[in-house]
Amino acid sequence: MQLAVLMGFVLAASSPLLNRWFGHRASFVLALFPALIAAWLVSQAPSVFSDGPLLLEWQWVPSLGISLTFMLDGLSLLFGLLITVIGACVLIYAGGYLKGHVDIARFHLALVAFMVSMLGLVLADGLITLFVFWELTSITSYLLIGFNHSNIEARKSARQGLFVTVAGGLALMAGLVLLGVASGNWSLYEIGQMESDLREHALYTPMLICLLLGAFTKSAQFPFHFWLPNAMAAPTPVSAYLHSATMVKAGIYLLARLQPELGDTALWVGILSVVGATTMLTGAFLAIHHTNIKKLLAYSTIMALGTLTMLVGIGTDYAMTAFVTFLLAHSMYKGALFMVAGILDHETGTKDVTAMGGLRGLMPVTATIAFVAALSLAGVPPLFGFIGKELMLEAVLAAEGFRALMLLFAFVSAILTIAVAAIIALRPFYGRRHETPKTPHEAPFSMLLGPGLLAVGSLSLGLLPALLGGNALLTSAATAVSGQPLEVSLSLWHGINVALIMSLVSLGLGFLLFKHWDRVRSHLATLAPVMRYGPEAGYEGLMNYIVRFSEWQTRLLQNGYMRNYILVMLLVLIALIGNSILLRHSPQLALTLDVQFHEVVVVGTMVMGAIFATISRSRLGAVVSVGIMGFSIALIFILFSAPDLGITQLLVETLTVILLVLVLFRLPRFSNLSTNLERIRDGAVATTMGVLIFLLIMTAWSIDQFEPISVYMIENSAPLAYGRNIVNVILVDYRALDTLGEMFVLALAAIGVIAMLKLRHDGTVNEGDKNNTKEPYDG
Amino acid sequence: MRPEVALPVLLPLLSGALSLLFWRSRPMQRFIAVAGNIALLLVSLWLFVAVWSDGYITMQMGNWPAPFGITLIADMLSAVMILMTGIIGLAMGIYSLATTGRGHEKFGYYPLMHLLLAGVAGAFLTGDIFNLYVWFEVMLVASFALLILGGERAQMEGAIKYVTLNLLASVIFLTAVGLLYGTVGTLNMADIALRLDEAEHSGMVEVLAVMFMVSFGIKAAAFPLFFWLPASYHTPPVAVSALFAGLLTKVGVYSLFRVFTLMFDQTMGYLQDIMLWGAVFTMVTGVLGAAAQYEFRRILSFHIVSQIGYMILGLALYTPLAIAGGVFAIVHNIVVKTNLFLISGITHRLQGTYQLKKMGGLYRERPWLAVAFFISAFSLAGIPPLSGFFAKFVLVRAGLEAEAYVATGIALAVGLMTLYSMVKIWNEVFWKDLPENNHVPSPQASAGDDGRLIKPSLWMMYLPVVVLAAMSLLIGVFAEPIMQVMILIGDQLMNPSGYIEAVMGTSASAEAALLEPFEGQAEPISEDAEGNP
Amino acid sequence: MEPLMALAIGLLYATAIFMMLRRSIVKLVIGLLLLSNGANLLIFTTAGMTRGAPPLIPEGMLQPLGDVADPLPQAVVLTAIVIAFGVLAFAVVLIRRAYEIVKADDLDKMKDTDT
Amino acid sequence: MVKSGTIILNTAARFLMPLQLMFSVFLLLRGHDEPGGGFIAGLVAAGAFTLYLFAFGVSATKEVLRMVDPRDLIGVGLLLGMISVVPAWFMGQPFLTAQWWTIPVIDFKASTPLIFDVGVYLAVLGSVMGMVMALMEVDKDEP
Repeated sequence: MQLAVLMGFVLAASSPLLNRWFGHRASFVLALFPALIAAWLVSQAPSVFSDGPLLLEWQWVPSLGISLTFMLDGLSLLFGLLITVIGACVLIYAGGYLKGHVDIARFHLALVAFMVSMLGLVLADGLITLFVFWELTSITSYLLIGFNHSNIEARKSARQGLFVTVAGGLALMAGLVLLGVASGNWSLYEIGQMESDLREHALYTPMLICLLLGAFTKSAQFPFHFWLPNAMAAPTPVSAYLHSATMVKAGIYLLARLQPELGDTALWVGILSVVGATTMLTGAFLAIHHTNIKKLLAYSTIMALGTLTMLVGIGTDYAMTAFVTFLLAHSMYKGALFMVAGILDHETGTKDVTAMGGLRGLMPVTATIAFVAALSLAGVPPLFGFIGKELMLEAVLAAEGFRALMLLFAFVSAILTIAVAAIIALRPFYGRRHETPKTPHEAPFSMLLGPGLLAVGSLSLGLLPALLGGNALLTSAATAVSGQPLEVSLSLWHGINVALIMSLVSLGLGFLLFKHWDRVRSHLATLAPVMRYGPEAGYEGLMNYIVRFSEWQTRLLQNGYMRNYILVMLLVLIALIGNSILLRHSPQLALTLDVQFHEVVVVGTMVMGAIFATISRSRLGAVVSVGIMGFSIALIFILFSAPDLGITQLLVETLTVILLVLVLFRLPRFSNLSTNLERIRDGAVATTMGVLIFLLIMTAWSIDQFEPISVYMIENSAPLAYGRNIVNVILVDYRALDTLGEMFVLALAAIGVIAMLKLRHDGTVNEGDKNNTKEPYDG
Repeated sequence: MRPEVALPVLLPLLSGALSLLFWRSRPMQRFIAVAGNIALLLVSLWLFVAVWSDGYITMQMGNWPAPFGITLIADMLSAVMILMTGIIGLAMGIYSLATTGRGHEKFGYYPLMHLLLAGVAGAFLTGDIFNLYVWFEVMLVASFALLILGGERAQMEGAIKYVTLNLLASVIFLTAVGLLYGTVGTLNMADIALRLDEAEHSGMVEVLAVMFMVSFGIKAAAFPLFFWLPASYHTPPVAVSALFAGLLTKVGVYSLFRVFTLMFDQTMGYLQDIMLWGAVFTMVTGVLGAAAQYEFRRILSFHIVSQIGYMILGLALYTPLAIAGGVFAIVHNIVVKTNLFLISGITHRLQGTYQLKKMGGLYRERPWLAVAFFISAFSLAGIPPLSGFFAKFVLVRAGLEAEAYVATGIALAVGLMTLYSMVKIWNEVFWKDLPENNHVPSPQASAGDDGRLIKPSLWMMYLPVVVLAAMSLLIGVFAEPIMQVMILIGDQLMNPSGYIEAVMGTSASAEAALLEPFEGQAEPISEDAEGNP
Repeated sequence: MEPLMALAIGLLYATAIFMMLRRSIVKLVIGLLLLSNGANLLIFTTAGMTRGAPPLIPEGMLQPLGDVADPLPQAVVLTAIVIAFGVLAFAVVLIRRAYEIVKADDLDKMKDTDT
Repeated sequence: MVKSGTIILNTAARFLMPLQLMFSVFLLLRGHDEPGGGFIAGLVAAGAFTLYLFAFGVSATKEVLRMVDPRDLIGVGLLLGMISVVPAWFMGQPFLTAQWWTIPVIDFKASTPLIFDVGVYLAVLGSVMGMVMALMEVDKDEP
């Protein structure tokens, strides 16, 4: 199975080839892949139902506890089937939708890669593998949202979606690592088998918050919901697949997956219920603002995602049943509706529902599909959506915490949703015929196949819930979510109860809303100024703020003033050294002064040279002072038993002075550039550094704990190295490697100098190479 | 006698010397350049395999026992770093063939490159603190010369900062070495480690640790010592930028790892917090620095700083796993950052500018380049399953295990900001259509150097890019063997006794044997000396 | 002697740093020169200074006569002097070229690459 | 900067240069036993040529060097340094292990450290000359 998933990536990568070979039929060929996986999943279903989770072990990075093991239980089976079946539908649909598009190969590549990632995500057993696939879905969806990348909106939306989901992904990563650290286990299956209760772990709260952040961003929960409508910049097949059926449900999947181990605490129930309910209402409310059919659907998807989150939060057996049922129902009708929206867009050239009308006659099949799916969305019997909605309402009624709030929100959302469903199903197809940018006609078969199948599914599952093992599948899934055995048996008719009454009332009110939709919308438009302060504005503001802050920070730190750079570095050094030697420890001073007069004179000359070099106002004066200092140093070396050093210093100093004279000759006089305050500041820094150096030298000198290694060198210089000048023996034998490096340093400096001087003047210098007689460097 | 531990240093020195000798002949130089790089890669592979199978490999240069002579030693960390040097060296060698102008070739581009590699390799392999200084200088002076090659105004301005601030670091380093010798009387790092453990004046030990930290911190471009990097890295020819970005700062990081695990482990209690916050601020300031930029290489330069923060974070957490993560980050970053610079070079060649606003349309035009950039950029941002993800994951895990929650959280957030910049580049350069006002690039602008390009041999530029991108992907997919190497490194660094034994162990007895006969002789002489005057 | 030297070296470092913090490039380079001289002297001093006993072995002998100055710091300083010279030469020429381009001996006019 | 010096400088340079060069070789050869060695000798030799350079200018100095570009000196010097590293390898010893041979006729002790020191000498000479000559040349071009 892992191989199948990994092969999927290979298949994705080879889709350009397939497109070349099979032309526009490549979609069908690619669709075979999810179909095969779906078949495999179905074949495994009986054993999963009877024997529990199926584990397919595969190692990846065992030293980090990362395995590529797959776990197939009811939940992943349900999700897996959704991904593959809808995936196959969408691939075929996309083949029609994007027929002849130049980038169709890239589209296939990204879509198949996404599908495989999503499959990996729901099948993964390892915490980190789950995360890997999670991020892969973010990345592939980025590519898919930005598919029309010439369009700036598409680019922006893609980036926004990526940031929100990846930001959540990072929180998720932290959460998963915390989970792994807290449980000592990196496998979901084994964490499920653990004795100890993670809910009592000290890290429970941070872990949970991180995980929830990940799930909420991915599943577009309030206040992170804004990216989803923007993601509608993607081609419609992408919206149908990612933004209704699969990717946005990844967060929901994660919540369901973790609910047995982490759920059922006050924190969990509280956050999930409130956030879920709020999202539900927000989505439903915002949906009726829009006339863009895709945005309408996107907001209604947000509403559904909120519902699902809320159900996981409630956490009762009833809620679990409702959860799996609603999930399945929503995926089917929303997928179908998106594809219908795509057909309308494709055939009419507009996405605005108010610009369409009377299309029923021209597109009968589409109209039927839309009608069936919308009825399911509205929760009208005998469609599957009705069962889902009934169960949801009943679960809310039976909830323990926040019942009133959730009930209110659910009821209002139901009304709004019904209005939305009516808008989609009725508005384009009935009423007066509008002129549209393109002349519409019925969509090709490839585009009708997918939505048709899904609509039929909604209908047949509603009429015969037990069909095709639906009960068994949902039982198994609900069991996985709740963590204990659960029996799901669905039926259309639950008797007359509160839920049914609520449904009926909402149906009526919803239809009323639909009738007056245009007027309601104009009223809502007056709210527009308020709506500007949504979370999206927060996101934009944050992004702008970061850029402004970064500009400010760069101006502050990377300000271009060299002296500031040096000053900062020195201050760091001074602070650290001072703290160590003066505050944390103390220097060691042994002030025994044993000097002779001529030595004092030499040292004094050296110091005077240095000081004059500092205060001299003329360049020549500075150079001469430096020279005096250098020669005094040479004298010190000679006085204190270092003849080689003395000679070297003397020669080097001579050359240095020559160099300085040669170069400084061309430069202007020193001018007084700094203010007095700066001088005082710099003087203070310099003095502090000087004092510290003094203390350090005294301390290092007075430490006499170890015998220096040079004792060995002195002893062996003549016997073993055949040399009597020990310094030279060290240079060419003991530490010849240093000298080797040093030669190269000098040579490198010479090359650098020659290149620096001549590269620009090349051609004017007699180099024997006449090819380079022009001056390419002046500019 | 294990030549493989010295050859990674000696071979580039030799090819550098040879190519200096043949400075008149361009074909010869180009030949030596590539041949030398291939040889270096082979030797580094040899060393890696040898260290993997045999453990520490040492060589006492000149056959003088440690701690008297200079020791070259390769542990796993050195071997990995050398391997990376070999890989990057060859990549750069091939890339340079296509991008280096005649003037540059004539004035020592190839020898400079080889000697830079030699300096880097020397720094990775030496076991002697002053020798480390020497290799640092080799590397630095080579980089100075490479930086100014071409002599444009921006290069000069960048170079002045680069040179001065790096020299300041060198002087701090040298001062520390001097004080260190005055304190413990030895230069061999393993010996220093032994003696520092016994040192009575712990204040001095701490001061030394601090000085090394600041000095290497400057070289590694850590906060708040990084100023030289964003000021200069975007100015030289792009191949040079790439080489610098890939290897140079990492030498500073390597030295931090080496010195603080081997010599100054006893000061870590106090310095850990400082380092941790340094790492955090490095990450944040670097990544924020990039957010406001719209110049390709400048963005990348700031990201170097930010990534350095990750590496130092690994050291600051100071657990075996964290060290492993830090080294993983180094390896990953070498591959990816070099590659991003190389890609910026190709885009520059194609569109004649580094300004993102003026570029565009490459996704459609150059899909393979887009793929390579995509992999590298998203790897840098730590997106799985690319190399950067594992580096980040290991660090995050180590950070959470060490209960450094704030630092870990910031590290994660920095990953997001990295993504911000990378997506910015992707959107502007690859997705956006080419702006109307961009004219077709002139070859004059394309190499940034002397305008007399050899035929635009794009494949020579593509080859390293594709290989490095594939490496980033493969490091991620086959993370297990690499992780084992990293874990071994973590173990080795956190238990320096193996290193010390490898250097001192066998030769400690040899030292005794060698010293013995002379002690007999030396004593009467010294008595004589005392009696005489 | 060492305390006196320590004082002198401290002064050398102080003057060097003061010079490096100026805006003139020339002063900056002179500062670097002072600093590297200071570092060399520091190495030489911390290891201890000895009068009149260079680390040489008289002809025909295997050991020096009596205690000699520690040769290792000398070798190290010698290496450091030469390296410093190379680097300084480079830096000096660099400021010359930079001056040709910028036409001013003022570091504040060289911040185009940063901002 | 300096095109040609005074008569005294010219004369001094003409006579001093051979002496200085000889002295530098002397310093080089005795360096292993007495103060001296490759660095010092190389610097002295470079001083000699620099003096000549100041006295007679770049082109005259180039003639004295007889088409030997300083860069050649650097290359040869570095190569000699590298060559001295290798012989030990053939003896199965670590790189840079000193090897001593006595040349029979003149009873001269040749060794890898000596080769190394000669390498240092040439590299130092070449480097310093390269820098100074480049500077002077450029100065000459830009009066």
